[in-house]
Amino acid sequence: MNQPLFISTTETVDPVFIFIFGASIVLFLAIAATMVFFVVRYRRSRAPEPTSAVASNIGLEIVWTALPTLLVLTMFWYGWQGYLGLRTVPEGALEVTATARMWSWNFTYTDGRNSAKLYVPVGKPVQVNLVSTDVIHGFFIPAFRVKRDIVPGMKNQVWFVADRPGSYDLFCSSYCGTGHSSMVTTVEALPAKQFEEWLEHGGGGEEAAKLDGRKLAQEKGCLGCHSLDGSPGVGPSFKGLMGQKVTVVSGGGTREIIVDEAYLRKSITDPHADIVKGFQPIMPTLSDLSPQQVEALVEFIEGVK
Amino acid sequence: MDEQQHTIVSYGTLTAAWIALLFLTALTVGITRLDLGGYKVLGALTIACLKGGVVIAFFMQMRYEGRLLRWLLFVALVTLAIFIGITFFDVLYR
Amino acid sequence: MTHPVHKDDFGAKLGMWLFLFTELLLFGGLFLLYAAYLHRYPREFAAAGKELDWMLGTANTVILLTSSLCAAMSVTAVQRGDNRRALGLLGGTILCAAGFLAIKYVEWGAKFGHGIYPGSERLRGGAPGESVFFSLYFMTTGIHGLHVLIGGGLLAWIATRVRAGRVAAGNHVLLENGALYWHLVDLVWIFIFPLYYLVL
Amino acid sequence: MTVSDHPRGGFWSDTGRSGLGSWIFSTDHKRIGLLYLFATFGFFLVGVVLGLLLKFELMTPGRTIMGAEAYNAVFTVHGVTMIFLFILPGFPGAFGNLVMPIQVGARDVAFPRLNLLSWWLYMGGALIVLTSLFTGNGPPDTGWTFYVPFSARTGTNVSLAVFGVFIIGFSAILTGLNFITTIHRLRAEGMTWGRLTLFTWSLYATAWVQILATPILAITLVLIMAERMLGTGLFDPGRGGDPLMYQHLFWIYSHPAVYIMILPAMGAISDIIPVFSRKPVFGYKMIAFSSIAIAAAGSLVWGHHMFTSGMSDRAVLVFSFLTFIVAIPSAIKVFNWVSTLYKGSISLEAPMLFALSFIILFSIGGLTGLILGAAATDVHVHDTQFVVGHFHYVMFGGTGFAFFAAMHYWLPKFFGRRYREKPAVIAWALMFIGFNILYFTMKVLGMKGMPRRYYDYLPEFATLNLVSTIGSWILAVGLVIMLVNLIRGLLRGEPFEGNPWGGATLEWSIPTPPPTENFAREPVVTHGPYDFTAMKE
Ligand code: HEA
Ligand code: HEA
Ligand code: HEC
Ligand code: CUA
Ligand SMILES: [Cu+2]
Repeated sequence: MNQPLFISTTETVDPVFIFIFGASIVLFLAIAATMVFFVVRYRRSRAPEPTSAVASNIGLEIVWTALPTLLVLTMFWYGWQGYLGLRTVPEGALEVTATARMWSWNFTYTDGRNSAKLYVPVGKPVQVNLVSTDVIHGFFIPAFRVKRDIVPGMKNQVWFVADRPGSYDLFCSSYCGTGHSSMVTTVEALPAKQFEEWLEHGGGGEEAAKLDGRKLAQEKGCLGCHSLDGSPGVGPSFKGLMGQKVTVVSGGGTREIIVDEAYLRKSITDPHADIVKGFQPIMPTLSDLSPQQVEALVEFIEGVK
Repeated sequence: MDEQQHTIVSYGTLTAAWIALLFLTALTVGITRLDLGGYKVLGALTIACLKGGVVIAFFMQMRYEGRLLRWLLFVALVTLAIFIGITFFDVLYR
Repeated sequence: MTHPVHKDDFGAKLGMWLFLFTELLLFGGLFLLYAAYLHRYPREFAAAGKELDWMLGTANTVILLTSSLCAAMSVTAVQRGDNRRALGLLGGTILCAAGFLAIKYVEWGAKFGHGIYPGSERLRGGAPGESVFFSLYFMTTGIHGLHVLIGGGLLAWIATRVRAGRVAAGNHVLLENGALYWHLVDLVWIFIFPLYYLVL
Repeated sequence: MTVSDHPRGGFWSDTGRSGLGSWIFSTDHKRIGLLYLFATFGFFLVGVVLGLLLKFELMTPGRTIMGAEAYNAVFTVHGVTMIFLFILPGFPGAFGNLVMPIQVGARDVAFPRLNLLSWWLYMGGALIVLTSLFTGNGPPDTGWTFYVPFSARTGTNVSLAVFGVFIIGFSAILTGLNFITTIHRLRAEGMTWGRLTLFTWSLYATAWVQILATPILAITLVLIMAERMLGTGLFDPGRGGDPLMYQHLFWIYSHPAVYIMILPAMGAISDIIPVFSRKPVFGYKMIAFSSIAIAAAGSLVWGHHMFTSGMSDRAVLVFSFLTFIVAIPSAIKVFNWVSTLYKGSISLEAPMLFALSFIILFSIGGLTGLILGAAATDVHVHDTQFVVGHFHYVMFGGTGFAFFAAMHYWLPKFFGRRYREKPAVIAWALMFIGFNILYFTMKVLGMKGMPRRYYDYLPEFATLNLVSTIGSWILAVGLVIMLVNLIRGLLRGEPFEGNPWGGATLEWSIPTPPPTENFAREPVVTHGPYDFTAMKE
């Protein structure tokens, strides 16, 4: 195989860190040491009167203006070069689309496959196209030193390459509301072979042919707001929802209803029709849900006892 | 201290400035009725700056002020220009 | 308290100018947005700009220029000790301010009548740049209109002082500062006018 | 309190009036300065308690004491309080008002009534901000940056909070124009520009930033309110708006604002260090000039907050470059301060300890700023705890510690009583240690990838967060000791007269506490601010 020439993002950024940290530590220690030395040497008990009244020294001033200037310009240039490395996507990168919504991730691969975790092959650069359906989110993988905001209406992208198989944290870095800190998932780097397999068979039956409501709820982000264990979240918990009596606000008035299938269906397809009392009308309308998927979700919610 | 003298700007000077302003207004309206493409913005803004200059110099009496105020005004305008200018490094090249 | 009457006309004027700088930058923020969005939506801006009535805009420009002339002349009048004329001129300025606002009212009314106002159905449905243009238009002229209102009120208050003789030759920095504020309102309009009514 | 047997006279008593009215309607710059001091410091305590709550929540992963919604509200209110209610108005409002007019040899600021209006506007705005916490749909939860589109759509009480901040902006503008006019017009005879104190120079630079940057904040906030209440859609991507334009406008103000925070602090440090070294400050001109340079260059770098936002790469290049340029005048200042110590006669009293630790903490904060300024490294640490560490070092370690230094240095002058030295030193030591434990760990956490504004975190971050939380408690103990000592000292401490530190600037030449109009007759200045030999003769 003809390997494209590229350096991984981690290898691009780390030397810049080392350089700036190194220079900073040296400078800092020098300043702190000089300061402490002066304080000790010229403390009043030892030096009751000042022994010099020099108030300036042009030579010194020039030196300590010029040297930092050179130093910071080097830092700037080095940092900029590294940034260019992060921005230049190697040719032949695998494209994945990351869709962020409050407060969940969904990754779409070229063949239309979806997943809630980001699966990537080891050793092959991946370009992630970033799409937001609501507010600004941030795509952040510390292990690969990459981050990019996901701004609605903008086409942002990042690239990275995993050089070892493993599971790496993926965070939402840009504050996006209540569930911000739960917008966490992982990058699963699989050896190339295994990745191909996953793409074809959904990673060995993990993705069943039949629509799995729970998995769907996970993928579509329902579980970002609705818990399964009765604990309160941004939205009402799914636990024991079916058959419950709830108070909803619709069109200004409140009324009580018993949750049934029709109500669940309506809540999912038209979330703003009835707002459960005590909650904000923030549930997104997921227009990309197929009728089958809605049914699967309803069935799943019914089953959460 | 300094700059305490008060200049009296004559009615004539003010009226002349006003006539110049009306003339420039007519000019802007005139040229923007023509089809000049992108130069329209440039032309209209140039005239607007001229008009602004007249207002500042005569109505606001900057012509008769000392150096300090002129400098400060210059600083303020440059600041605004820079704010807009640097933002365009993003707007133009995105 | 017993502050000795410490009079520093130049200091007062300096303070006023500094305040005017802040006003300049306040509108500067709006012009910044205008510039950026004009660059992005030249065509939509052009189309939307055509819906503004340039004749009303021109009329308002002339009115404001005239009001500024009156304000500037009233300073001259006071300096020459002619407080009565100064009062008349200030009256002229305030009258112009009222006329300006009346025309603005008509203009805005017409826009509202066509279903054009921030967040209106029509703008929500229209081209993206259109909504941006009109929102900017309403914000800019709205804030400017507020300044006209404040400036008019300020000058009216100063007029009462002129009338009471508290502002007179040699002691007229208050009037000068009021006039400066008014000229700033004019200055801002000088830029609003071509950008919104004419350029496109 | 036994004030009667107390020699405190001066502006405390010679106004003729008494009671609350004599304070909140006073146009005396010293009274207004103290009003600012009490108000800003009060809000600082509110913010500090909120900060403590944040750290408490982060002590363990998952929910510790509050849920996500509460946490988001708390860090927003913490940020807004600290920035808009404490640190921005704090230094100019309190110490600028207290000492600057005396330092230039004036009886008061140029527009005393406007000065009072500033304080009222500030209090009004602050009360509106506080009201927003208890009304509507609960406290704002947007972060102090109010980023759209989130801030345009969240149901919480953002509009009111934003309105309060808008009012506070006016107060800052009025203070700024007042100070500039004062410095230009009211300098005493002989007080040339070259004899101004460095604190005055720094306030001059600050005032320019206040005047030229604050209006941009004002318009930005108006636009947010319009976005929420009128549906203007100027930043709504669905209708052609661009969220990044909001970020530009916000940072055009808010980056220069960080120099509003640090410049007066640097000025105070430049005044304190020479006094406690008995030596003229090293490189007066360079320090004065670098204040202006920081203000000027600092106005051009706002885009470094947007490196990952999707702004054009060319803009990243420009903003990163300019950001490094600002570091140079800061470096000059640090080198000059340290050189001032050389061959001096250094006395380590409380103000000096705070001043020296300012240099250390500000350097750490500033040097981590370089990591943020370099485009490649910022990508990794942006929006992580590293940034949180950076700005607490510069804001709390920098401005905060300088504020404490100024309190120990100047307040005895105005209260006419002294605090006790030993508890002050103990408090300083505890705070210095606690501070570093608290915030250094945050930087490490950020390097490891823990994002900011996270109320919950992965188990791998648990140990460091626990350490950091413990640091916050040490800091808290130090702070409480410092406060108790200061308050006790200033109210009932030993009275004193004269010039305890041997300062050569004008404020030390007038009676303690200063009389209402400062100078019995207008002073004639014959020597520079740090000319200690001239003073002795
Ligand atoms: C008092 C406030 C203050 C000050 C003074 C500074 C000073 C600096 N700041 Fe900071 N900053 C903030 C407050 C402040 N900052 C805040 C509040 C935020 C976050 C806002 C938010 O998102 O909520 C922030 C965020 C922030 C970012 C964005 C980070 C991100 O979100 O990704 C950046 C990026 O460039 C940055 C850079 C700098 C730099 C280069 C300086 C420089 O001015 C520092 C200069 C100082 C030194 C360099 C050290 C002293 C010098 C020496 C020890 C000598 C040796 C030095 C050399 C040879 C260079 N800051
Ligand atoms: C001047 C500014 C300033 C100061 C001094 C502080 C001080 C502190 N801040 Fe600050 N902080 C900000 C400005 C400041 N902060 C800003 C701008 C943000 C960003 C907000 C945002 O993201 O939008 C922020 C965010 C922020 C976060 C990040 C939230 C997140 O991203 O998840 C955290 C987390 O730990 C934190 C903690 C603290 C702590 C522990 C203190 C400590 O220093 C507090 C020390 C004090 C104590 C430990 C208490 C001791 C005192 C008492 C107990 C007093 C007793 C009471 C009375 C007498 C009434 N702050
Ligand atoms: C942004 C958060 C959010 C997401 C994502 C979300 N919801 Fe909701 N949901 C809410 C909130 C808030 C409510 C209560 C207010 C309302 O009724 O609209 C709610 C209400 C509901 C209800 C009615 C519950 C009751 O007690 O009556 C159902 C059913 C529901 N959601 C299903 C779903 C499904 C299925 C998904 C995923 C496809 C989903 N939600 C995604 C926030 C969310
Ligand atoms: Cu999504 Cu934070
Ligand atoms: Cu910044």
